[in-house]
Amino acid sequence: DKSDDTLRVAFTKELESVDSYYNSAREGVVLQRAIWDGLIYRDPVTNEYVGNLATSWEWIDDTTLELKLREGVSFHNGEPFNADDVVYTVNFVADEANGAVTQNNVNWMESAEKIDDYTVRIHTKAPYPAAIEYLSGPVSMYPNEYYAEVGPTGMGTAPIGTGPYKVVSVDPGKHFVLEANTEYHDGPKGQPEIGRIDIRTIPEVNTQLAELFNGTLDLIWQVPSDQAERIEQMGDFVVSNESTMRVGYLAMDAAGRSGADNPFTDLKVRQAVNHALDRETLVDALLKGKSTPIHTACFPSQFGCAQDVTEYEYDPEKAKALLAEAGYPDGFKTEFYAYRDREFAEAIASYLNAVGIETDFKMLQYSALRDLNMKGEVPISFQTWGSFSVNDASAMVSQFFKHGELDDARDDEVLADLDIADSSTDPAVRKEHYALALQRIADQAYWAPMFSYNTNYVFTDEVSYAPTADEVLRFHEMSWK
Amino acid sequence: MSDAPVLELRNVTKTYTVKQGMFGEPKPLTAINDVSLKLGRGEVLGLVGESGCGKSTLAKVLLGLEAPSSGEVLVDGERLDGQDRRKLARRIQPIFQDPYSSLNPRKSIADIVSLPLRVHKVGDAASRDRAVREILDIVGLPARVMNTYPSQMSGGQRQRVAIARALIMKPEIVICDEPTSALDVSVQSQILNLLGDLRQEFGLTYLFISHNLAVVEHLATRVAVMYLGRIVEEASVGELFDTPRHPYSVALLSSVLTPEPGRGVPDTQLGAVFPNPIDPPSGCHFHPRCARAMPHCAQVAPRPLPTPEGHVECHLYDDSRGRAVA
Amino acid sequence: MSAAMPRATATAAAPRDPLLEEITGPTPGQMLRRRIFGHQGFLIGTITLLVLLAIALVAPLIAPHDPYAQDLMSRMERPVFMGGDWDHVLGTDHLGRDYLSRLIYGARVSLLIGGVAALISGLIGTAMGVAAGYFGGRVDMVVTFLINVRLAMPVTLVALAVVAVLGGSLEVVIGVLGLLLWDRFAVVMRASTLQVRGREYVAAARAIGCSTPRILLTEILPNILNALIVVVTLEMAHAILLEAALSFLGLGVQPPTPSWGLMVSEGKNMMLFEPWLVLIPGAVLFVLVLAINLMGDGLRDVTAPENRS
Amino acid sequence: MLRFILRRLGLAVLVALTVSFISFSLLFLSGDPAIAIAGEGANENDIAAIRKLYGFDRPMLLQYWDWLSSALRFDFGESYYFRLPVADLIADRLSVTMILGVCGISFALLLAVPLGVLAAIRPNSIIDRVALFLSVAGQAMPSFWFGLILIVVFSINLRWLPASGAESWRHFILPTIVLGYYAMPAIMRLTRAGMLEVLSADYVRTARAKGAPEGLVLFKHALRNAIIPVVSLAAVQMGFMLGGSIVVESIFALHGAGYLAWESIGRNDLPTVQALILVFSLFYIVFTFLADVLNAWLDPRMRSS
Amino acid sequence: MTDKPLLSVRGLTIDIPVASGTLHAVRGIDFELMKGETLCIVGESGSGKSLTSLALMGLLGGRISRRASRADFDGTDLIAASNRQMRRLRGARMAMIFQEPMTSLNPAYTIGDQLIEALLLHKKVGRAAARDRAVALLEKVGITSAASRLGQYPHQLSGGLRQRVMIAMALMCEPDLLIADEPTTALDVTIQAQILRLLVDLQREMNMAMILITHDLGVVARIADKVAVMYAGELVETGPAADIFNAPTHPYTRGLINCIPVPGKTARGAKLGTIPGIVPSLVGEVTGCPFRTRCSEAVPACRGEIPVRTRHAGRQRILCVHEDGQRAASEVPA
Ligand SMILES: Nc1ncnc2c1ncn2[C@@H]1O[C@H](COP(=O)(O)OP(=O)(O)OP(=O)(O)O)[C@@H](O)[C@H]1O
Ligand SMILES: Nc1ncnc2c1ncn2[C@@H]1O[C@H](COP(=O)(O)OP(=O)(O)OP(=O)(O)O)[C@@H](O)[C@H]1O
Ligand SMILES: [Mg+2]
Ligand SMILES: [Mg+2]
Ligand code: NI
Repeated sequence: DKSDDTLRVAFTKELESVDSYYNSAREGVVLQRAIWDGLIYRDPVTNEYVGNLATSWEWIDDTTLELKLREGVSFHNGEPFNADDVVYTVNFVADEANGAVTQNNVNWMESAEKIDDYTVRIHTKAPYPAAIEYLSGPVSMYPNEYYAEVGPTGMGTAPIGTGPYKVVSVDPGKHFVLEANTEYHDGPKGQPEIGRIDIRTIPEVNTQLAELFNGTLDLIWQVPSDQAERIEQMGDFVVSNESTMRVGYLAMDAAGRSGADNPFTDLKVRQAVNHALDRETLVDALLKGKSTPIHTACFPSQFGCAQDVTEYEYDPEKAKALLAEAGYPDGFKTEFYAYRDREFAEAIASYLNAVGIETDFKMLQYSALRDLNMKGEVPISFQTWGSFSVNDASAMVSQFFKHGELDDARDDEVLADLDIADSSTDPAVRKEHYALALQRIADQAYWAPMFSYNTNYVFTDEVSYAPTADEVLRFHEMSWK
Repeated sequence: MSDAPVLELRNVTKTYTVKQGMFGEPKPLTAINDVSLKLGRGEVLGLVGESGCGKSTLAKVLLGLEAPSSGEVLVDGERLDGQDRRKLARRIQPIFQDPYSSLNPRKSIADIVSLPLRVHKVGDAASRDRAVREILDIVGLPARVMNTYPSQMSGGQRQRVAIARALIMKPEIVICDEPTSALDVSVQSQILNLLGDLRQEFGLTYLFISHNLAVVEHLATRVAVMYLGRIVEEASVGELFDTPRHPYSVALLSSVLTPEPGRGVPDTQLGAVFPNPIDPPSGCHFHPRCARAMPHCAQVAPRPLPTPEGHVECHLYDDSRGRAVA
Repeated sequence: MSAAMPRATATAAAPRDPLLEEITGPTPGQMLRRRIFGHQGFLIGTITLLVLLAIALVAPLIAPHDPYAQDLMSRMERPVFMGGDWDHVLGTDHLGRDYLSRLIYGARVSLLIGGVAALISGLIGTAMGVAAGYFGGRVDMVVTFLINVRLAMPVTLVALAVVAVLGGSLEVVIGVLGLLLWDRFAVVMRASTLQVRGREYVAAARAIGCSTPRILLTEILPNILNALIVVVTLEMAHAILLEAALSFLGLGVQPPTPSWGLMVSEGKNMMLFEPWLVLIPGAVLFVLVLAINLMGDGLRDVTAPENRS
Repeated sequence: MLRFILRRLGLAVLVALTVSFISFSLLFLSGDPAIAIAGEGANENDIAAIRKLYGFDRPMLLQYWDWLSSALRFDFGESYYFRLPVADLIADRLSVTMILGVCGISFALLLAVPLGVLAAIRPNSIIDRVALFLSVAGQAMPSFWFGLILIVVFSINLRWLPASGAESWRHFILPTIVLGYYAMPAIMRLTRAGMLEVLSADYVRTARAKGAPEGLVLFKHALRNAIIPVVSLAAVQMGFMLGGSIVVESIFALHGAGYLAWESIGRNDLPTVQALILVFSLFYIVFTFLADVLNAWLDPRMRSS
Repeated sequence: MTDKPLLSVRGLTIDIPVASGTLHAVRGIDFELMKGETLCIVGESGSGKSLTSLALMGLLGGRISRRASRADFDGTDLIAASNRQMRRLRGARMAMIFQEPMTSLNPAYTIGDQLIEALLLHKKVGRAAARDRAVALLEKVGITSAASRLGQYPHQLSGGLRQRVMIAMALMCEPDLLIADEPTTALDVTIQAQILRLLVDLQREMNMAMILITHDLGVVARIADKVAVMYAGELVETGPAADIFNAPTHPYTRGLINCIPVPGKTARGAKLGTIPGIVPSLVGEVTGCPFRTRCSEAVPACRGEIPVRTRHAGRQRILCVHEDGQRAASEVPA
């Protein structure tokens, strides 16, 4: 409440570890932005990069980035911030043996090197144009002495950073209390305004709502669209909807990994699946808000995510006809897997059933589904991908179409284009080849991309906050009205 | 009674393992202790003794329901355990104490009585039906009870059904384990009369277990008195009732309350301590309660001594004590 | 009071002496019937259960809609008594499917799961319990140990874990429940068998020369049957509730199968705004389990009056 | 007595071992734990590395043996998810579950025992019928549904009680009711049946024949005997309750061991799930053991032999 | 016998509501008892003996109703007495022992507790005094090392000992009337004799009146002053023991006595007398003589009102249509 200068927030998911390199959750990103700082900062509205813990940076060559560090910054425990911290942090997390869970975020870095107390160089393994984006996102700076002493486990229970909020207490997975860092440096994030942030994990949406109504919560997010709609109608709370980068799609086993006789090896079947889905209705009736129908294997705002690819309009008759052409006039039966958003999956399954694809629905845990996926035992599944909020097509399409264990298309043409696009430093070249790859993916209907997700933020009218499109709560941008 | 015994026990011992309470360790309980017994054809052997002395256990051993821990049971001179249980079943049949639990409540009387025939595959359905009617008639039940269930009958009627079931295979030996103790006197006499009649009619041999000495005297030809797993005295009924030898037999006899007004309650001269069968007294098991106990009774177990028509186990009659057998 | 008194009649036929009546009481069957019709709870439970069973059997005939037909444009329409229209009497769910039809089909799922799970566990438990009770000794020791192990396993947790591993589906749920819920069968059957084994008619059957299987089948089993039936009802209710709980936690039967637990789970998100989404399937579940329990309780009273006060 | 305790303990250990082995092998069938550890977005190399690191490529018996030998030292390994020692994690969560369990069983006893006694004193009376109805309803009420209804009524409509969390005693009221109500029917029935049996027992008649007033008869002579099986049932129920609080904890967002178990299953956090199954069965085992001892203490027939 | 009776009962009736109607379990029985006298009630199982005794003690369950035109215990109306009054009588002035010594003692308390409680409920004495009395009484009922037995639990005693404890407990307050409901049926014959002897001795010593309920005619013959023969809820014959055994009059009494073999008197193997048939159901209206269905002397008149006949100067009473319990040759059997 405003009265005791404490913002009470609910998380839905139990956060495994506060150490930002050792969790892969949204909640972790939220805390990371509050507790730590990156070297660079991307303005969430303008998408401009500005310095944060670094004041300036420069590519010395294709694989070396030199950064000048901000002086006079200190960590919450008083440890001063300097080049040693950067070097230690980068070298620690980039070392695969240390087991950072979000390897994608860090494994492009080879090492860091101290030039002087306030100058460092970061060496990448290969030319890596997205480096700036990562440095302004998931790569945050840790205090070297403290981290060396307590390691990830200690950092997870008693985190120390330079960020706008200090951690008062951590009850792993359950309860986190933050306090405004009164000595926060004058960085681009600005000074924190709310004195105390009290975060509890409440898995039940209903309970969250009940507490919101009771006044024991001030802000909840990731509220399902139906509820958000009703709360908005009530009029007592601010409901704010923002799109996210998460894209929902159907992955189909075009390569026949789950059996060569698998119907989805047939282009016509895959096209039929694409025609069977009423993306507009799904978005309008289920997802609502700022979600949009998606036709590409990436999120539209991402760099290189060409939008002028083949689109499959909703046409169940055509779908049936295509199935008949493919030799399934009466449809067929298939296992259909999903790991989240059961109601969406159910609705999708229903569309498939309507054209004759009888689904044997299997809802699995993420890890179980991924296990099956890697073994190539999944004929068709409802998947989503959030690209770690990285605004680059490589964060999505390249994750899935480069013949990795999760690649069910195994298309060499696509692979070739993506290789070029991923490693080129020329934006034009990248754009062109991403477009080629995406076009081929759409033509071959390897996936059936469906929609983008959105997030609802609901808070009391005491709170002033403008949510951003990247699905991150920024406490430092919040204030009391 | 001079012919070879139909049924003979030779040094039969039956030991159970029992646990006392929750914390108790399992301990051996000797329910029958080295018992030898003969049952001649046409005899009625009455077996009397205190509750828990092993009478029912003895009956179960005879019926082959419990295997003796040691010793052997002979039927017509043949060892019992070597025989086919089913063959044995044709010769020995039981009548139990509780007419309420000895009939399966889920079966009709006809089913219950004809079960032995069906088990032994005797005759066809029609002949079985006839046999059932016949035997029901013999035990004094109207044929209409055939389709009724045990719950519809009185105790006496049920006991008649049990007798019918026991007799339908025409066995030689019937083991009656307190067949009347659950019945009222007015019914008891009916059953006793019936048992007496049947014995005449079929030439049956009975082992008749009872608490009630008056009943035993009435029905039995020989009597065995049991105490804590041992037969302490065995004699013909006349001898036992006229000249009981063992102090326990004496006490038993004197405890019989006959309906003779004015005679008061006799003094049995027995102690009130009932011995624990798990931990029986040393020497003669009876010595703690015996009015005539001698010092060595607590040390030495008495041995069986022959009497004119049986035997007795008591130091009072042991030659070594200089006492002549009457 | 005097209506039953015999009146001296002038007719030649000797009047029947009232004291002579009832020499043979009612047959067990008559007694059972008398007790059944005198037991309200049992009647209510049984009739409700039969009605639900009938509904489940003829679901395709009476369901007004296809329970799987989704209409995203008419989601969460309210039931008639809350101002909805008669097309969807009980409204529609979050995917616009007819709630009533789903409830009707859901009865199938619940009854199937309850029935089959109880059957499986009944077979396992009865076999174990009867063997332990009848043979005693080693067999009893082993069975008792297994019962102990089984009781020590937290059912919900283990069921959840197994379903999570194997993936939720009707077969898996039935199998898991069937393999987990045998404990009460074993315990009760063991106790009943022990009790019956000590009866003299069993000794009599053995003395007659019956074989062990015959004794088990014709002497023991019929006499422990009523206890068995009671446990069957209890475990059926238990299985139905567990399935609902598993489905509620998202690890039970998978959509679009209309399970009541799943319906509660799916309706739960909108509980604050459309409570009927939760109340209706929950209430139906409650009624079904209540009916089964009433029937079970009644059965206990009806078949074993001696255990009653 | 000592012998009994030792034998009983031996049995308990054997049961615990068997349960742990069964649960271990069950979970071994599950998906690759390495993926769970790696989390969403990990690539194949990460997963392979993790598999090696944790030794998932070794034979199952070997893994069980390792797990068991460290479990004996209260070391249940590290949670794949939280990367904290499982023992700490469970110790941390257990308090909530224990509070809930104690409250639940107390609620059940406070409701069930008086009701059972009253019902037994006046069989077929209104009280008896009400008690019977409450117990039949309790058995039939899906606890998740009951919990949701309580939240709607007491937290949302009436706003009397908080819907979730474990901050104060008020947070425990609704979960206690749900959990306790679930255990109530069995206890009530047993109390009622026990009281009925005892009230018709000969020794109660003896007490009456002595001229003892009704209160003394009921509470000194009858209840004392009827309560013996209830006490052990309550202990057993408590054991079940701790293991069965999953649903309640997840509805009321109580971060107890039950909720941890559910979440851990979802996260494929094997060490935690295994340890929890073991802990819950140990609870059951300990409680039944206590029940036996308590029984023996309450019942002189068992105390001495 | 000039003083007024200690207990006097007229027309005691007990009705029990059962599923199929009302069970007229006891129907208008009369008897009386002087101080120091022993009355034995004998009869078949189910004839209502226990109900009668419980009715006197006021221990019938709530559903069972009792009526009597007179039920006077030393000036107190047992039917009209309040609960409090009855409580003060029970245990103090009228005590009872039951058939099952195994279950009649509370397993949860030591026998000392239970003995002492019996005294403390009625007498204002200290625990120590009560304890002393308990020890004294235990010794009196023939229990050795009585003091150490006080700390024992019932299950540690054998049946005979428990019944002795029950007797001691009943005698704690020196009652005027002791009701013993089949006190020896569950015991072995030898112990039965011991217990009965003990009861008779104590009764003499304390000058108690005693009602002993049994179905064993042997017991009755040995200790009764007065006998009441009960059949199907009625006292069909009452009178002094000697008369009843020497000259049984009612057909049922005669039949009963003929049923039992008497060692030395009944010829071995000879036929015993029998009473065919079974006890009638007492549910619903019962009229006429309940024994008529089993009676060899029955005549049509047995269905009507049965007169009470007195013999031996009013000391013996029978309920029978026949003056002397026997059908006259001229009468036709029913
Ligand atoms: N199955 C058994 N297991 C253990 N002990 C047993 C078993 N059957 C009998 N006993 C014990 O063996 C002893 C003899 O028992 P049995 O039933 O033969 O006595 P009984 O003379 O028939 O007694 P009653 O007159 O009471 O019928 C008793 O102490 C009894 O407790
Ligand atoms: N509480 C009761 N409810 C129903 N019927 C009862 C009840 N108590 C006794 N009866 C019936 O009343 C009749 C007389 O019972 P009572 O106990 O007085 O018989 P009894 O003569 O003492 O028999 P027994 O020798 O078996 O003790 C019996 O038919 C019995 O079934
Ligand atoms: Mg016996
Ligand atoms: Mg009686
Ligand atoms: Ni009437």
